[in-house]
Amino acid sequence: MQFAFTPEQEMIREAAREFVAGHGGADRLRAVLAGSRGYDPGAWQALAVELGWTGLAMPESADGGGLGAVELAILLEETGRRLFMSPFFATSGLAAALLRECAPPGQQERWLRPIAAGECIATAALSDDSGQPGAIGARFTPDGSGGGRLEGHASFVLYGDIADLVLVAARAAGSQDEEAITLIALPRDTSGSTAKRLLTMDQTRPYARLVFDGVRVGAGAIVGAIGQAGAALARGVQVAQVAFAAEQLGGAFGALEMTVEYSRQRVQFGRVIGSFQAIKHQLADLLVACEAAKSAVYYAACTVDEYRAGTASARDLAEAAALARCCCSEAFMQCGAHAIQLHGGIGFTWEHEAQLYFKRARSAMTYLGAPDWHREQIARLIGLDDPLPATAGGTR
Amino acid sequence: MQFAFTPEQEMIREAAREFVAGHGGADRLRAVLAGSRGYDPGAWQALAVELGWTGLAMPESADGGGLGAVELAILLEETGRRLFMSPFFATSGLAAALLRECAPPGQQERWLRPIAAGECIATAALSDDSGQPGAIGARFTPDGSGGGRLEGHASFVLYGDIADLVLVAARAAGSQDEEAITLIALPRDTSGSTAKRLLTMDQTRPYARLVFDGVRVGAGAIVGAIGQAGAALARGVQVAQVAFAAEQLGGAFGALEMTVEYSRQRVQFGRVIGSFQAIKHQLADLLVACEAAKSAVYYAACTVDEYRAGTASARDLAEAAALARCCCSEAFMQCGAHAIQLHGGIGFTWEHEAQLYFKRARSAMTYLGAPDWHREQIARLIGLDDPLPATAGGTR
Amino acid sequence: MKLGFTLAEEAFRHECAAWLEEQLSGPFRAIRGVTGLVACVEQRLEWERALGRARWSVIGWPARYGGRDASLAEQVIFAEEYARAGAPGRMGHLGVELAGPTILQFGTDAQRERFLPKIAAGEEFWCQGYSEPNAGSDLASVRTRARLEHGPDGDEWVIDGQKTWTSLAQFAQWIFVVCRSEEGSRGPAGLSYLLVPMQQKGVTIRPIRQITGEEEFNEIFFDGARTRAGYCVGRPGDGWKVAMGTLAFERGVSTLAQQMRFRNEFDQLVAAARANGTARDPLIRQRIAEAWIGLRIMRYSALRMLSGGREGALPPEALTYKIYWASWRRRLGELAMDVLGPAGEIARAEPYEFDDLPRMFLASRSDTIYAGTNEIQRNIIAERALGLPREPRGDR
Amino acid sequence: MKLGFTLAEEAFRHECAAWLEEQLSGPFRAIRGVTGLVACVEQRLEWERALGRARWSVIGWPARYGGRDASLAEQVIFAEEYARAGAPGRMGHLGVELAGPTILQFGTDAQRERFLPKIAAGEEFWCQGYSEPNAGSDLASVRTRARLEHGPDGDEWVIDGQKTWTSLAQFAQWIFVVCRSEEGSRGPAGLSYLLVPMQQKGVTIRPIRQITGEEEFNEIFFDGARTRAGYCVGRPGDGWKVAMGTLAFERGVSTLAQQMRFRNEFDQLVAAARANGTARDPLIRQRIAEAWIGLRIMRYSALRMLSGGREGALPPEALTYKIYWASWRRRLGELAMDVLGPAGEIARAEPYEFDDLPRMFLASRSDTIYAGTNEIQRNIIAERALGLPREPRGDR
Repeated sequence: MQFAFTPEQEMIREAAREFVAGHGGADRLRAVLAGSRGYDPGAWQALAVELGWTGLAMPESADGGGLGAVELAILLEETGRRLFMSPFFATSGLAAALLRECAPPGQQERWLRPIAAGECIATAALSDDSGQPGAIGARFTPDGSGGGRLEGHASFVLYGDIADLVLVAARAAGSQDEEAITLIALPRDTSGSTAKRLLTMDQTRPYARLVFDGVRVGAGAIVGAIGQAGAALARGVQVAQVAFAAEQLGGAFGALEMTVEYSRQRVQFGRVIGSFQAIKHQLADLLVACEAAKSAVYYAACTVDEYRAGTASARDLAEAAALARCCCSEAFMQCGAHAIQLHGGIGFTWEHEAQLYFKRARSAMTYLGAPDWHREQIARLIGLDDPLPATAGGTR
Repeated sequence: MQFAFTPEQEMIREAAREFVAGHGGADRLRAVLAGSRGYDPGAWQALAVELGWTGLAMPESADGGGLGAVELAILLEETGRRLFMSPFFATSGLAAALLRECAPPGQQERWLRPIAAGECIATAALSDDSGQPGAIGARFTPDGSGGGRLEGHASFVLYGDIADLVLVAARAAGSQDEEAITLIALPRDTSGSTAKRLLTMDQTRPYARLVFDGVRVGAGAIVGAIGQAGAALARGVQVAQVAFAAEQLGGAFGALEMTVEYSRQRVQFGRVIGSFQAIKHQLADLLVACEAAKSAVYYAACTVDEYRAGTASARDLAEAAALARCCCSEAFMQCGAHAIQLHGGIGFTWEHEAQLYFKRARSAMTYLGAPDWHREQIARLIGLDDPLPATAGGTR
Repeated sequence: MKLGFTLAEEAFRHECAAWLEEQLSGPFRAIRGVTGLVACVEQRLEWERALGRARWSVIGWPARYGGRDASLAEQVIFAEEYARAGAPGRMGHLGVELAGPTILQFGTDAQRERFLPKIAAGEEFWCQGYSEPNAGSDLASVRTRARLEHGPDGDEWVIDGQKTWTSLAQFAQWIFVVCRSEEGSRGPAGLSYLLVPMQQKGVTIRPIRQITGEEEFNEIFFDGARTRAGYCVGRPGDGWKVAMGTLAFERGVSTLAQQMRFRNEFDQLVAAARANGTARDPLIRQRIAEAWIGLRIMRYSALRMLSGGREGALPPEALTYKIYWASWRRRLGELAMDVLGPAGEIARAEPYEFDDLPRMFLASRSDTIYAGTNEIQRNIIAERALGLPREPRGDR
Repeated sequence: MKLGFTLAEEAFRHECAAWLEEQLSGPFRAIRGVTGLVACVEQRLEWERALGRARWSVIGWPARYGGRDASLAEQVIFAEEYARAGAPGRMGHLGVELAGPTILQFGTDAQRERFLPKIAAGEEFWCQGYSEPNAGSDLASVRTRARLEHGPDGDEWVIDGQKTWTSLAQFAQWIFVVCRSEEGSRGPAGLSYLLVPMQQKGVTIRPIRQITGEEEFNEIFFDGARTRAGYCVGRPGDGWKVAMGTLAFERGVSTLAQQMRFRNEFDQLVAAARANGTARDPLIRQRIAEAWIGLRIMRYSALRMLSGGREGALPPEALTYKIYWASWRRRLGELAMDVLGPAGEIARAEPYEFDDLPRMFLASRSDTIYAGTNEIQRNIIAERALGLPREPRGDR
């Protein structure tokens, strides 16, 4: 029981911060936003291949570094802190997590190895045009060959138009069984699959919409078994929620730090505005929310590691993930909103980072479930719907 | 269209403030709290008989002053401002409102006249032990003589143990018809009816619990017609909600004013605490809530007058009442809570008025419906449940 | 205190409605319902002139300057009918609501004769020169300088400096500018309120792109810009007093028109919630009801402000009005996004163009900043309405 | 960073659990589950002595003073098992958690030898003399005076003044008092931290009745009270530094015990919500989930605090801890009342005695006041964690 970062973890954070300072920052961000890719290939090469971040938290069986969810969370917190644009979360936070839960050992290495080597940008297509968690818009019909046919669509797919590999969650066509889900590993340029980049409010986290028009899926593209991915996918998404929460946490701290810095410089009424108690107290409340979120993220990351080691339960994982997402979504949204408010007019201009944090906070808040949805998961997990014990007394 | 107080209304307010200053205030309040009656008979005599407040807003047909709901709201705001303890709301705000809506002209004067004359303390028994609006715990069975038998209970009955007249809402025994409600005017000491004062968190607004054990109800005690009171009772309660909101409004302002005053006197860190921006801004937010509540109360009071004059609809009344209760419950609760917080330790002591305002705010908030309930009424009134027009386009 | 209208007032309502209907189903049908600030500019400028010709532009002004000496009730009625008819947003609002009333109250007869009829006629449009990059919340810190110079046609003010957050500058013939006219003066002393023509060599406009992607605001650079010595409102050095007076006009009849815009946004939100089923979600229902309450409160409070006298200090309901509506609309924007869900984050078209509700979400973030941030509003309320000590400046 | 325990630690857990079970099902079964602060005092004092005899009272202390030199993990385990077993609230907590650690860190060897073993053994109990009527938030303004006098048995401090909000004073043998020992000194300078025996003529206790009707706090009057010259902790004049050091101990292992009490309150609330059906209300579900999140966050943050080093300034997670739990519990109280509905406002018995949840609602209002109001906490966070300018005093 030691809930503090090890010196090695602190070193990883330092290195990540240095990398982001070099490859991220406001000017680089502007340049990436001005382009159409949504990331800087050179920076991605440095991150994925030279620094090996995509392999860092991968199992050694996939030629990964063997580190865990805590180290991955540190990296994502640091990239999130400066809104660093890259498919790192999509690849290592999301796709790799799904593969590790849904594909049996022996099968998963096939996909994980190129990811770990930094050679494969991967992502996942999980929801329909509503963007609501669990609302799947893709349908799969087995054809008896071990593969089958994929129809329908998926939206809100992070980097879905440039990813080398898209994990598509599909329901059995015509089935009412909510759990009859198949996970399909679809390579880029699969015939019948088209992807279109969406124009979104938050431009720092690009989504694509994918359409599947009679896509032929071979047996080798089925992750795990046909119609059996439901429970494992749910757990995989929970692992991904923790990674995503870490990225949000970084965004929250980044927005807060930028605002604190501005409030120390900006003079109005002959004083730096950070000397006004109303400003100080708002910033203090933001730090309270950020520190709570930080506790939640790293506890959840430890829980992921324990879950993988078999010393935490699936319920522990589900709760820790939902809790981290609630705290991080709200901390980031608050910090993003206050970044604009406390910067005043300037924070509201297109050129300023404040509005980028704000929009990113909003889109991140609803990705993979808004806080209300996560709270409802927690309400079920803590037993609000369990039957009352027969001996329970009535009301007073 | 003139939404400002007339000089006559300002005079009524001045007079009310003077009366409350003389007969209310912290010491008088303590004395009433120490006794068992829950009000000061001398002060009540002065209010009801000498000043004639119970008659002020009564129709001239009942020997009343013929003034309206705005004037009544002014009086209740001023008594509420100093937590003046008396059955004035129960009598003139609640019981009189129900009688005016539920009893036909010609019948109602019989009960209204003694109230207007200050000779009758009246109240209403509307809910069961849950205290939830519409949850009626009394059952009425007609006996064919025009009267019948009353069974069951009612709780949260303001001054129910000392009132001369209790208006009891009762459902038809065994009926599933939610609207089959009979309103019964039960005189004090009716055989079979017993009342017990409840010991409550807020001691400034005494409740009683009434038990009806085979109470014989004569035809003359039926207000309106048997089983027909539902809709009229609902409107009568809405009129009463407006009066009650006015009393809450006064409480909110009273708590705020006391706290502002304290923050101007109390020195910490060598400054009056009211000079700290964090305190100033909290107090400013309270004033925003109070002024909103004031707009709501007097608009609603005007609506009551218009409704009675036939120039506003029952829907207007329903909305204005729910709206006023939402705003006033929340403004009072906020002011009560901040009264304790900003007074610090002293506000938390039994001897201090701050905790009296706080407890009163809490009990008032849930009386005749908590804000959630009123908001749900508004959600229905503004048409959230209306069927979609057939021509409505789908989602995007 | 009464809410209804007289028969004469109802006849006036009919007159307004008939004229508006005739125009907006006839020559101006193309701009019915147009809300965007910089949409259909030419037709809307023509609409301003049509209003002027028919004397509907500034009905509350004296007849000699183009008004109708309309009563409060008539102004309320016109505002309601204007909105009900779907008449477009007023391109001339800065002249009609700010410059005009300021000149009417503080100007000389000569200034009134020169400027007011042209505003009323829709022949001259105005913009506002208050904020500067280092004087946003702190208007008393303006640095834009003005000095009197002898010129061939009499004395002239020569102006150098920079203003910012100036909306509609690209369509304005005139700007009212708060300048430092006494060299070496500090704070509110030594400022003057000048009326300056926009079409001259010394004035440069540079648009500011904002969070919504639109360019509504501008920076204005004064580089030896000139105006006549007689175009100073109030005495030289009294600019602060005049500028503060303008703030009061922001709490005038125009608030009713603003509310009608808010009502339109609210109706769109309700339609969206009903269409996508979120209107059945109990959490959303509560928030929609709360938004409705706020909308009604703004109306009631505006009627209170308008019914009260205009002399002397602003009453509390007026001091609390700005923070109330700004906070309300910010919450409305958040609610709109929660109703729309992730689908609301998808843009309608390049370049960065959104449907009304998401655009409102983004635009609303400036409401709590411009015309006095929420923080400044709370200071004002605490100091002016509650009499708490003033916040100390750091430079005195 | 890891969460699990070693086998040795699990063995330790077994040892704790076994001893607690033996005692609490045996000699101390009468006080199992007792939570009231002043309930079953005699048995709970005996329980403190039993803890001391078995060396379970202060396991983190050095063995020579009655502790076990327990590791952090062991302290966490003991706190968990203590709560799980339903062991009663610690009567000795002010000695165990505040006085003891202060003497351990700042005291002389002689003071340690004299006081620590008696605290560990449950033979001497302590109370805290910090706040005064005019020095609540502003501890640096204390006026209680101490002067050194020659006495027959050596020099003695003679103390005059008044302290307030002193809990458990009626059961304490000792009080630690912050006094002004240098005449004419102001602010933090010139204060001393004295250990004063309670049982002497110069010390008078007067109980304070509070919002709950209970008498938990006291006023303490010092009228020539005396203590030995050697019972000053730290040097005379260094009292401020010592007192501030104490605050850090409030963020120690004892937070875990506090959380277990909160967990108990939360469980009661959930039981009430399930019993009366409000657990099915979507609004209540969200708030219960949010409360659960807060409960878990407190645990995670406490583990972070405890895992971090104790040297130097408090880290941000420690600075934010107090306002987090205080605000959480205040919301929990409000939620409890909303779950109970109006029924929660009815008292259980005379005189003014409530069930646990309503009493918690009332008691929680002091959480955001004592030990540094929320306002003070926000100042501390803004100034120490975010480095914003200090709030100026008015008297310097």
